[in-house]
Order: sequence, then C-alpha cells, then structure tokens
Amino acid sequence: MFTVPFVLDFVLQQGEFTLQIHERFEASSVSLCGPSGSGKTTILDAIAGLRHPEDGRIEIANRVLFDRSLGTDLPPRSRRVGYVPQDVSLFPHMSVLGNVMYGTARGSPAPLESVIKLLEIEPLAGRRVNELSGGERQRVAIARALMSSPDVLLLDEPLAAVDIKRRERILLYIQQVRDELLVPMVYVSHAADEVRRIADRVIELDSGRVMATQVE
Amino acid sequence: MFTVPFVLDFVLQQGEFTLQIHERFEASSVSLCGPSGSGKTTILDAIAGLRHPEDGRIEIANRVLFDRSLGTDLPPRSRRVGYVPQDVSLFPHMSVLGNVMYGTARGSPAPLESVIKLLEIEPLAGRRVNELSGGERQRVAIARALMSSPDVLLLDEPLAAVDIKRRERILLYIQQVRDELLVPMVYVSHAADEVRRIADRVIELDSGRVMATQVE
Amino acid sequence: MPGDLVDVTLFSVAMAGLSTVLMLVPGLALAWLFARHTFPGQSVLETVVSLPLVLPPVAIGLILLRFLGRYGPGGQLLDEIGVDVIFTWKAVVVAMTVMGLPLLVRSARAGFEHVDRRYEQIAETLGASPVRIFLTISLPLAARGVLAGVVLGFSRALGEFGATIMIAGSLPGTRTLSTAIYTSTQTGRDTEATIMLLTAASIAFVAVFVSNRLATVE
Amino acid sequence: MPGDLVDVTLFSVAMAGLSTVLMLVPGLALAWLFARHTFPGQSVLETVVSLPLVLPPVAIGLILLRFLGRYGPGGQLLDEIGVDVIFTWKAVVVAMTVMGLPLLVRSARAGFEHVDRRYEQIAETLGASPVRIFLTISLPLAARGVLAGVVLGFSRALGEFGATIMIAGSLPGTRTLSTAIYTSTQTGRDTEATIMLLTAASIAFVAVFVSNRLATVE
Amino acid sequence: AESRSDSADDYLLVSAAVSLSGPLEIVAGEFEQMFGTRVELNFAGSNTLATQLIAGVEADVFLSADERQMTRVETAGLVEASTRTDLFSNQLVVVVPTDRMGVVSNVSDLSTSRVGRIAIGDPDAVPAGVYARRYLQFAGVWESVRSKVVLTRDVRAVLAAVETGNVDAGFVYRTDLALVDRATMVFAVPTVGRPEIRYPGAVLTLARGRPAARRFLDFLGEPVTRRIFETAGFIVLARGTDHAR
Ligand SMILES: Nc1ncnc2c1ncn2[C@@H]1O[C@H](COP(=O)(O)OP(=O)(O)OP(=O)(O)O)[C@@H](O)[C@H]1O
Ligand SMILES: Nc1ncnc2c1ncn2[C@@H]1O[C@H](COP(=O)(O)OP(=O)(O)OP(=O)(O)O)[C@@H](O)[C@H]1O
Ligand SMILES: [Mg+2]
Ligand SMILES: [Mg+2]
Repeated sequence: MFTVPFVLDFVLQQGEFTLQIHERFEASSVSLCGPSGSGKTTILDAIAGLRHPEDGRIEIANRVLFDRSLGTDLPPRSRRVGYVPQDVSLFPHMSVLGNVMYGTARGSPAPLESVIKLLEIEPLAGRRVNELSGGERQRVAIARALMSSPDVLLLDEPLAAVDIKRRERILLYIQQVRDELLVPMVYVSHAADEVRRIADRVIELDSGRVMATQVE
Repeated sequence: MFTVPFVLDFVLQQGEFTLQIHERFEASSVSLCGPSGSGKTTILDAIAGLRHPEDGRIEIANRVLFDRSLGTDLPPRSRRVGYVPQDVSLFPHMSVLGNVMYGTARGSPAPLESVIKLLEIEPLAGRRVNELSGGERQRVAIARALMSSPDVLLLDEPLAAVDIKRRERILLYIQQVRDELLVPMVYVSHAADEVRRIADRVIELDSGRVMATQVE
Repeated sequence: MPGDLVDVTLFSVAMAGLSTVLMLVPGLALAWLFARHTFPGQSVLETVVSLPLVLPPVAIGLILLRFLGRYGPGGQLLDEIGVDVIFTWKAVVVAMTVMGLPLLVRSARAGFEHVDRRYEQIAETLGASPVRIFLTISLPLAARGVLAGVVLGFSRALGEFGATIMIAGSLPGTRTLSTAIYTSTQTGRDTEATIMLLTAASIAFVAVFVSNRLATVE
Repeated sequence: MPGDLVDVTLFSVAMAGLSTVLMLVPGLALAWLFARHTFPGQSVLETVVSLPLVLPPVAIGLILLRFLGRYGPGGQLLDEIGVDVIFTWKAVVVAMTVMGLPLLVRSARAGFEHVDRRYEQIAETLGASPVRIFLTISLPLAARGVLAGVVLGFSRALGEFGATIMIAGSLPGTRTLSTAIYTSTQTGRDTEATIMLLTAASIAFVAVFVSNRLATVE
Repeated sequence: AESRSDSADDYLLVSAAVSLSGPLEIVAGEFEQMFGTRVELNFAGSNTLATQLIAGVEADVFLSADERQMTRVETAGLVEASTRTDLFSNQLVVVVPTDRMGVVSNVSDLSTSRVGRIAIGDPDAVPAGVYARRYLQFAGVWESVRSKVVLTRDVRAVLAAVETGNVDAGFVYRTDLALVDRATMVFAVPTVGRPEIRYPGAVLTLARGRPAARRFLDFLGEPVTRRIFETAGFIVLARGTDHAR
C-alpha cells in the first residue's frame, strides 16, 4: 500500500481552546478520533487553510501547506484538498449537479459516472440541494470533494447521516479512490469500525491534545 | 412502562416523493429506521406541523395534531413538540444559553440544572453557537428541546455527531426523562443499538413506505 | 448664522430621527409582508409604497399638499381632531417619513428574505408566538438588511428637500439643513452653503460610523 | 403630446436603465469591499458614497456642475478628449448614476453581509479563484439584497429631478419624465402632469413586477 | 442637444424662466418657421439657470424672471453688452381659495384674524416674494401679518397652497391665474408707486455674436409675439424693431 509523509505539527488558539499537535509520520490514511470538542474539525480546517495556526508546520505528501518559520501559508485554493466538512455546506443556490461539478475546473480525477453511480446521486442530479434528505446531502458533499481532483481528502464524519448499507459501499469506494488515485486522506469519525477499516494511523485527541496514536 | 396511543396515518407528497404511512399503535417510544431518503425526517416534520400531509390523521397521546377530515391542523406552536432537527438549526444569533432557554416560556419541565449538567453544556453557556463543535451543537439542540416542556420529543439522529461515551450517558438521560416526565418520543437513528435500546416500537421505512414494524 | 446653524442642524437631525422612528413600524410590517407572503394586489401595494422614490419629490409634495389640505381626506380628518400639519414641523416629519419609507421597506424586505425560514419554524415548534418569532428570530437575523434600510431612510430624510419645501415651506420653525442649503445656493451665499454642506456630510459620517458600530456589536 | 410622452418615457427608461447598468460595477465592488473588509478611512469613503443621498439633490447637481462644467477639473478633462457632457443625455446618465449609487451600495452590501462566509471558504478549498467565488457564490447568495439595490437604484434614477435639471437642463434631448412633470406642474398643465405621473407609476409597477419575478426564479 | 454645431447659425439654446414656458413655446415655434433657426428651450427657475450659465453652460439667450439673477450673470461677464432689455412685466395679485372669497377684499383684511396663513414666495429665492414683502411693508401691514406668512420655493407652490386650502391667501403673478381652478383673485397689487416687476432678457457672450440670438431677442417685441404674451397675462415692455425682418 502507498504511504506519504504527514507533518501535523502546529499550535492553534481559538477562544479558550488551544490545539497542540506534534505528529510526523508516514501513512495513507489518518483517522482523527476523540470526544466532541477535542479539536478534530479544527485540525481539518487548519489543513484546508480555513483556520490559521499560531505556529508550526503542516505538510502532506511533501507539499508544505503551512510553515510559520518559512512564512508559508498557502491559500485554500492552492492546497488541493477535497474537503467534506462536518456541516456539509452544500451551495444552497445550486443544483446537486452544480455542486458536484463545482471543483472540476481544476481537472477531473475520479470519473464522474462512477462517482455519481456509487454515491447514488443520479436520480438527484437536477434537484435543489435544500430538498435533499440529510444522507443525500452528505453523499453530494462527498461527490463534490472527490470530483475536485484533490491531492488529499479531508472527511469530517462524512457518513454520519448515511444508512448502514450505503455506508459500507461508500467506504469501500473511498478506499478504492485512495488506493487507485493515490490520494491520502484524513478521516474523522466516531464509529470505531469505520476508523479501523479505513485508517492505517489513528490519532486520538482530547481537549486539543494528542492522547495516543496507533498504527493499525 | 407507560404507553400512549399513536396514530401516524397520513399521505404526504413532496416533489416526486410520496410518503404513505398508516400506523396506529400504543408505545412509549417509536423509532423510525430506513435508508437515506426513505422519509424519516419528513414524518418528524409532519408531526411537528412543519410539513402538511395531503390527507390523514396524526394523533399522539390522545391529542389530535392533524386531521384532514375534521379540518384540524394545529399550528406548530400549539403542538408542544420538542424537536431536535437533523440539521440542528441552533439560532445563530443567540448564545448557547439563549438557545437552551428559548422554549422555556411555556413552563419548564426538566430542571435546567440537570439538563445542563448531563449534556455538559455548563462550560459552553455563554458561547456563541457558531463557535461550537458539531457534537456540542447537537447537545445544545437536545437541551433546547428538553427545556421546552414538550408533550412529545422528536429526535432526528440527535447523537450522530456525539462521541460514544457521551452518547451512552445522554441516551440514558433521555430514557429517564421519558419515563419520569412521561414524555413519549419518536426517534430517528441509523444506529441499530440505539434504536433497540430506546424504542419499544420500530417502524422500518423505505422509499416513503412502511416495510415492517417490530415491537421490541 | 453660527447659532442659527446649530439650531437648524439639531432640528434637522431631530426631525430625520423622528421620521426614521415613525417609518419603522409600518416599514418593517410592510417589508415582512412582502418578504413572507404573496397576496392579490401585492405588486400594486408595493408600487404605491415605492412611488415616493420613483416620482419627482415636487410631485409627491403636491400630492401630500392635496391630501392633507383642507379639501383632502387627510386634511378634513386632521381638521376634526384640530391638528395643524401643513407648514409646521409636523409637515417636515410627514415629508421625510414618506420619502424615506420606500428605502426602508425595500432594504428590510431583502433582509427578511435572507433569513432561513427553518429558524422561524423551529422557534414555532418551541411555542413562540408569531410576534415573539418576529422580534427574537426574524428581526435580529435580518438585522443587516434592516440596518441598511434604517440608514438609508435616515439619510434620505436628512437630504429630503423637494417634498419638504412644498408642504412645510421654508420658515424659521420648519427650516432644515436641506432647505437652508437650497436657499443659500439660490442667493449665491456660497460660504454659508458650503458650511452647511459640510455639516450635513458630518452628520452622514456619524450615521455611517454608528451603523458600522451597531453592525459589529450585533 | 402623446407622441412626445412616448418619447420622453422611452428616454427616461433607457437613461435610468443605462444608469443602473453603470452603477453595477462600482456599486457591487464598493458593497463587497464594505461588507468583507475593514480598512483605514473606510467610514470616510462610505460617507462620500452616501452623500448624494444625504445632501439635497440641488446641491449635488451644483457640485457636479462645478466639477464637470467648463471651468471644473472634470470639465477640462472632458474638453480635452472632446466629450460634451453638460446639457446632453450623458449628463442625465451622470446625475441618475450618482444619485442611485448609494442605494445600490447600501442594499447590496447588506446582501453580502447576509452571506455565510463558510460557503465562500468551501468554494475556495475547491480551487475557485476570488473572482469565480464572487460571481458564483457570493453574488448569487446575496441576490435578494443586490436585487433590492438594483430596484432602488433604478427607481431613484427614474425619480431623479434636482441634479438632472441642474446639469442636463430640460431640453428636447434631455427631458425626462421627472423634469417634464416639473415643467408641467409649474405651468399648471395639470392633466399633462397627471398623465406623466401615471406613466411613471406604471413603470414602477413593471419594475416591481419584474423584480418579484426575478426573485422567484432565482 | 447632441447635434449642436458650433459654427452654424441654425440653432439657438435659450435658457428661460419656467414661468415663461407657455407662451415662449409658441413663440419659439413661430421663430423657427420664420427664420429656420431651431430653438431649444431650457426651462428652470431663473436662479438655476443663472447658476448653470455661471458654471459654463453654453446658452445663447437668457430670459430671466428675476433681475437679480440677470445681474448675477452680467457681473460674471457673460452678458453681451447692450443687449440686456426688460422684456415683460407682470402684476402681483392676491388669490384666496374660491370657497373663502368673502374673507379678503383688500390689503388690510390680511391682518385680520379671519385670515390664517398667507403664502408668499421665499424672498431669498424668488422675486415674487421680494415684491410681495415690499408691498406688505409699503401697505403698513407687514409687521402684523409677519407671523402668518409662510415662505415657499416658488410661486407655483403658493398657488398650490391656496388651491388646496392650506393657506387663506397668497401672492402670485397675474399670469398664474390662467392655471388656477380652485382659487380666485381678490385684488391686484397696484402698480403705481410700486417697484415694477421686470423680466429682463439678454444675449450671452457665449452666443459668440450669432445674429440669430439677437434676432430672437428682438423677435420677442414683434407685434405677433406681443399678442401671445399678452394673452398669457404678461405686459410686454420690449419694443419691436423692424431690422429683424
Ligand atoms: N470559532 C471558534 N471560536 C472559538 N472556539 C471554537 C471555535 N470553533 C470551535 N471552537 C471550540 O474548539 C473546540 C474544538 O472544536 P472542534 O470543532 O475542532 O471539535 P471536534 O473535535 O470537531 O468536535 P465534534 O466531534 O463535536 O465535531 C471546541 O471546544 C469548540 O467549542
Ligand atoms: N422539500 C422537499 N421537496 C421535495 N422533495 C424532498 C423535500 N425534502 C425531502 N425530499 C425528498 O423526500 C425524500 C425523503 O426525505 P427525508 O428527509 O424524509 O429522508 P430521511 O429518511 O430523513 O433521510 P436521511 O436519513 O438521509 O435523513 C427524499 O428522497 C428527499 O429527497
Ligand atoms: Mg467536529
Ligand atoms: Mg433525515
């Protein structure tokens, strides 16, 4: 299995919450675990460039995304992340297809048909996103991220609202994308089985600090 | 254990999707299961009075909320439901406490301290809700519903973003509220264990139709 | 003039402020109505509300003069309750209110339209009455649009000239900055006009400043 | 008069439409700037933009006349490139644009402020450039506020009188509904004035109607 | 305005007081027919027109309802020497709402308590206001009516205030009477001993000596033109000359 080097070594302060992480490792998929409010989403946002660490370095697959001492802080649009945020955040004024295709401008990686087929989006394609069910929205968000030809996938509880059968199929598909297109990923989930299935590195957080890391 | 009569007997059309349910039973907690897009949220919205059936009757604990033939269609504010919607929908301009207390105007049922303590909201009380993590938001939404002195609780995957340990505690607490304050509930979840634990009636849906009902 | 200027300035700000307050209730009610409901004749009502913006102010002044005059329906009513409006400070307020209203309505309406109805619905399930929902959910969530409307309405009130001078005249007790600026420019008193223009600009600056402050607080 | 009325109406609508189009680029740019950034001197710039609303139109007309007139800096520049503005249709457009701009800016700004930044951020992670984000995310999500601004700007342009008559006069080639209404009322041609007022009201009705249609489409 | 050509003598821009617009539109038509020179009329208040001229608007002829405004333009060096003439005169009259005709019949009635408000043009802005105030002062009632006087933007607004019953009396020009339908004249301000109301006209230096400008000014004194203005209620002061023909 392919692996890439990860450097998640930074400090980030928001309100009274401080996130401190100092991890350097090789992996294909990292999973972030930990109780509510432990800092998982904060880490994904920092990788995507949507929140800014006070200090440190973020590097994935030899691409430096942030480095305080070098003065590097790539804008989000140059970070080539495929982000499925926890709050889903579909563009409410666009159709499902409009959402899915939004990121394709930078060159398409995963073939559209297979993404749409596997995420069972076809029948929804022309619908307005505010007429979708919770699970349908999440699938669209996953498709949108996959279609944006990312160098790294950031998935924040992407299957929380998806039913168990589909969850299974989608997990398999995401693993396939990772392995065939060699896209590393960072995966956040509360479901222990998912985590074990998908990640070869698990980082356990609590109150903004790393409690343990495991190699699966 | 207390039970109340439920009548969920209606037809609702939205876009190309038709929901048909014709259930009459006695229960203390009903759980709705089924794949993404099968109509679970639609049913909760119909009970809350936020979507309107074409025809039929909705009655819980001998309170008729909707009856087409009688011309009854109680406005949401008279239905006395404690709704935790799937999209959480915290009021973004209010503090956590503002959200939690919003429904208390109609008389407080669950004591504030115990709700706040059990959902671990105390340290968040003064925070702005858009600075909360996903799990924190869900807990606030649950507290808001519990504090509104509901006659019935409607919970739409209320623990999807909550970590496993807390999930356990909160589930126990919700069961306790149900049993002590005699508040029946309708519970939507993809987690089989949760469903089994909390519900004495399970309705399985697919594509807007009831596939099976089980008594636990 | 200096003492006069202070008087005129205070009077203008007071009248514009009062007009803005008076606009609020009907303005927000109409904005809400247009944003959340469709009803027969809606476009006609909307057009009527927007007329003070579309028609030249002189024409609005003439229409108000007719309406509030001795032979107009409004004038007869006022006569019965013994209130004198035309050519008093009350006429200034009427002119400013009427001219500012369409701006408030349009802007606040857009604010309400930007509010996700889901929040109003959830508030309703929590037992809130329509009035409470409006005051605690819709209005604060529409705050940016409403604030913009208030600033526009106030500014327009301050700058109002055509309708004011028609129904309030230019008297010691009805002279606003705008009517005074007009008179100064007409008589070529350029320094005086410039001083008053700068005064009006300063008021605008304060209004802009306060509204930006309010926006960040909320 | 009937043929004349048609001409004047078409001319007014064309000029107000053109002004609205001209307002759009600077108006939206300023609205965006004010909504999404804070910078030194912001309140001053905002005040300057809002002045045409706060000062009486005659004063704005006068300032424009000084600036664009033969002895003003703008006028000399225009003279050099051989463009004639004062007393031509271009002056009508200038007056309408300047007077309508503050309304567009304020309203569109509130629209942008209502847009959740999260959408802009997610679009950025998907590789969209700032311009693309503006055009495909911010602008459509701010549509209600922007539309309100456009309607207000257009309506104001149509109703503009004070500044127009000052810099464009009321000539066969520059006569708008508003200046024509003024002339008619001044000379007591009441029927003519009433017909023109009704015409202006009808245009307002169409504008309201179209904007409501647009709002439901989007 | 687009098609203005600098050199040609086939086009004139006349800035004229809006109160002259009725008859002047007819006269301009006649002039065009007779001389083939197109006349564009720019109507506004005399003060607006003066302001425009001073800012550099290139009109050829200025017809003012206000001597002060003509003087302003002249002082700015914009009037062709020797062309300034007094063209018309007018008379101030007092009008009342038609249904209250009995209340006022002479100037002293204005100071009685039966007369509430009296509207006059703002002396700071319109000459009619100046004339009205001077007359009231001359008649010795100014001090007693002063508190009842409301000042308006123009004479038209006086008329509107009277017609809508918002004031009990107002001072307007005789020429305005053609416009009224709910107001009635109760007396005219006597001209004897009173400063005469004059409408001056002049060719502007900007006309660059175009003969048509001069011709137009002269044309206003022609018999055919006089009749048009007299019908509208003006007193024509200008003397026609034959050299225009
Ligand atoms: N914008 C913000 N300002 C201040 N504090 C914040 C902000 N966003 C999040 N926090 C706080 O930072 C902490 C970490 O939040 P984060 O969203 O990373 O948690 P999480 O691990 O993703 O939790 P969950 O599983 O509930 O989604 C929480 O305590 C949260 O309240
Ligand atoms: N406003 C709407 N207009 C039209 N169709 C809608 C609307 N809302 C939901 N639907 C459709 O109705 C079906 C049922 O939606 P619902 O939200 O009830 O599903 P759900 O069972 O809650 O699914 P999930 O588990 O994904 O939340 C879906 O196919 C959805 O696309
Ligand atoms: Mg999170
Ligand atoms: Mg759902």
